[in-house]
Amino acid sequence: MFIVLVIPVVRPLGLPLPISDMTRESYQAVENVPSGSSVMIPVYISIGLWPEVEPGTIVMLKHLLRKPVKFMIVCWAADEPKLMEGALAKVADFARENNKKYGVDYVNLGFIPGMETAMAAFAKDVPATAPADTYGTPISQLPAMSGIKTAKDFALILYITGSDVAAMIRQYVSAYGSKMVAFATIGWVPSFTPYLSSGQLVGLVPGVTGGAQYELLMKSPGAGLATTDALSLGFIYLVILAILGNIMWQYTERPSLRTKTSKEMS
Amino acid sequence: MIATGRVFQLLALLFVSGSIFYFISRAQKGKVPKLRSIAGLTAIREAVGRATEMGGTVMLIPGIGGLTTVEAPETVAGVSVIGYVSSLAARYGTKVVSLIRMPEVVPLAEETMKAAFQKEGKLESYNPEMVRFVSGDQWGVATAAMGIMHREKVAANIMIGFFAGEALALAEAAAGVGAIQIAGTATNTTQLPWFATICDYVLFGEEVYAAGAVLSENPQQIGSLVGQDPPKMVAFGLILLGIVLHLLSIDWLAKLMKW
Amino acid sequence: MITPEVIGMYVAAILTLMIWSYLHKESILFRFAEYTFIGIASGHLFVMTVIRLRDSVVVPLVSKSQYALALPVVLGIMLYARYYKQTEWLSRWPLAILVGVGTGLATRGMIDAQFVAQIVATVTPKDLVNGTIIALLTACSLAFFFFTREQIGLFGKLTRAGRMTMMVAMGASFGTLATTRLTLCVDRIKFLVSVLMKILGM
Amino acid sequence: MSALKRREIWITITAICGLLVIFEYFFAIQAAKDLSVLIQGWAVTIAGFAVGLGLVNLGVIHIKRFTRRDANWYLSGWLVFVMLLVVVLGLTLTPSSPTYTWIFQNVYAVVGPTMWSLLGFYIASASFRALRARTLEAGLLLVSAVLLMLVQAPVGALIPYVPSIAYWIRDVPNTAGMRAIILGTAVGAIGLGIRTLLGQERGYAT
Repeated sequence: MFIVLVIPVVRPLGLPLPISDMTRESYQAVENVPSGSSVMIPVYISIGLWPEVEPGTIVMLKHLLRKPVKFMIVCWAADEPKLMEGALAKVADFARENNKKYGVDYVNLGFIPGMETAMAAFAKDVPATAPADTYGTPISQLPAMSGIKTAKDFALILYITGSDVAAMIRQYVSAYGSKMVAFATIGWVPSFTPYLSSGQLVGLVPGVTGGAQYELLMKSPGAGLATTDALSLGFIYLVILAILGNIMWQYTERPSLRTKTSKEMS
Repeated sequence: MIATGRVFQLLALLFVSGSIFYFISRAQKGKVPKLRSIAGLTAIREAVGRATEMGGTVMLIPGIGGLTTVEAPETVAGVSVIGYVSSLAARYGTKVVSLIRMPEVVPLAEETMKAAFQKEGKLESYNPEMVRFVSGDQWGVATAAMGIMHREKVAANIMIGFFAGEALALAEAAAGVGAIQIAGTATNTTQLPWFATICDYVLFGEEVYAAGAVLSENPQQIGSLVGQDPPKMVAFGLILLGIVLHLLSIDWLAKLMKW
Repeated sequence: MITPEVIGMYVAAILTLMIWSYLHKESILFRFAEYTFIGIASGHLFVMTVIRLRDSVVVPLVSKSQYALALPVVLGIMLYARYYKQTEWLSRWPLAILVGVGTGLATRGMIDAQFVAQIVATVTPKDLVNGTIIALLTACSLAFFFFTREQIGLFGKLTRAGRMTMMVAMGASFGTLATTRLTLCVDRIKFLVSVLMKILGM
Repeated sequence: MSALKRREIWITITAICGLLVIFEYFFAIQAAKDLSVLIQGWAVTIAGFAVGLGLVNLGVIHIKRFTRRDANWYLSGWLVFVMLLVVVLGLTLTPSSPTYTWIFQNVYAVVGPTMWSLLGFYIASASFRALRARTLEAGLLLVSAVLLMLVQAPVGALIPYVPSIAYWIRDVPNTAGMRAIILGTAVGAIGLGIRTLLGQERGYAT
């Protein structure tokens, strides 16, 4: 497994990655955010899963920095403020090129404890729930926050998550009719398609693949594309293993399993 | 006065909670309808039997959840399974060991196991070492479990409760020592694929609660489970009726639900 | 040149290898990394929480004289009464507020987001063919979770179709979760390769 | 005084808070909304204080193990040391200081993902040993797993028909299966919620 993954890291295959409709629609949802409006970026992801979404997060931040919109980051767990601080540092040059300044055009509001309770309280009254950003600056001194009172003041929510979206849908989409795009680790994507087809999500960026496709849409190839490239060989290896496993089982183990196992009873 | 667009939601909420309360109160009066058979329970008996024949240990993990969050019912179901398996183990003299991650679950698991041994008249075989608290994070459980699987010849691994990322590691490790496995989890659906492929039997989502309720013989749990059926049946009916009406381009039902 | 970045790079590489040693055998190397992780995680959570409470509660309370904020602070401190038998009951009150609000919020949202809205979406598809398939398969899968009906006869066939549908869904999750986990492997390998290249001066 | 200790009191507090939040959602009454904002604000502050409880619990467990010289006592001591170090550094230097960031980036943000990456290796063994078409159901699982894996990387996305079949699986049968699970879980969770609010839930109300 290890060797199969090392080879493409050292020597990329360079295969082109087609862009899926899911990513394209999400990109369009961000593209359609009206000028002058604000985007909320809630983040909730275990630090262990962060490498999967980091490339996509960076390219999405670039997308927002390129547009005449403001955005504010808010975190539902304690690790995310520093992770997002790191991501913002990586797009600092890009922000400067686009004349975007921290505090004026974007803010990192930091961690608010309480999970679903925090989500609901923030939606209801932003200034009371987050009276200061993650560095302790009161929001009265942050122009980006002026005019933001409730969830209704955000034109779009871009939820970066490695966990269930249900709580955010309950507290924002059901309660305020917010438009939400989820950028989730890809393992969660099959669990979220019911929300996408119901329109509760207006977009769903599927993890590392979606991040890489987003890089293509932004014409800014980065770490995400390099990773999906390296995954190709890994998948071929897994598929071969699965096929081999089935063949070997057919010829060797099968007769002994003919006796009823609990699995066959089902 | 009712907020626009939320009338039907309110009615649905009242219906769901009404149904659950009605059946809980019926169950408390002793009127319990027959529940469908749950194949996972048969599999548990079989697994304990196998472990006994092989002289191996049965490992029980009631998930990594606690008792104060949404994971609580799964944990309670897992503990009910511990009670059931402990009875079987006490009867046949099988070795059992249970691994617990959250401190608050320890007393509940100990009590349950002890009561099971007492009920079988084998209290002298009960040993406090059978319930082991593995403090720390999810990986702590995985590492502790792996050590025990090798050292104590685990022949059956029963994991019913709330699981997260460590589920795959646990299931693979147990498969590695050739243990027969029964696993189930409800709220975190992303862990079910591992159980469905690696384990010999899987309890899907709500089946976990059903298994727990049946084994606990607690009227409240059984009543609640029974009370959840009418709302699901209504949802079933609404979906079938709704799609037929939609195909006929009749939209009053959809409008009603958005009322 | 020994800079904090270089030391950091080596520390990170060594930690990565220590954890991967687990694949060979569970040992002290892995446990050391694991305990370090738990220590930092809980310390970091504490730091971030203290800072948040300072900026959003204590500062407004003291400097802006928003005395109404004193009440939740007292309630918060009451949580710690649980460590003494005589005062344990005091901690139940703030916990009651926390559980009450949390449960209420989840319950009220669930009826729309995960029940009514899902039914509405199922019966109003844009694509008629696939929409009808989704509706039928959803109904079959839902039937699998009826616990008061034995799965026999025609009903048993429905629930079997439901179980198969859910197996397909589990397969989809298997495939995508494999991607998530492999991505993390690739990320670590990328890092180790970059360290190796630096050491070799490439 | 003893009346205040009764179980009924805090069960009532739970019920009032929960039902207020539910009531305010369904009924357009301003007074209820204002009260709900206030109480939700309190809950967020209390949740912040609750974080400390976890730290105290963990600290107590490991200090005990250290002083009792239990198995791995030195690791418990190390854990407590690291925890205190992070707390002291974070509160004196602030979390955005270079020292704190160094620990965060080179230790914390390395160990977390590496732990999860171990699972990548398990997936290989699971694919070989467990992903088998034993029954029709297992076969369906196998096909859907392989297709959805392939489509995530260029190699599979370039094979003809693979993307369209894989996306159909994800969007149609998968959506149906997941939706049924969501519906079932919602009913169960509402049941749990109502039982909790009325003090009938075993886990909470004992």
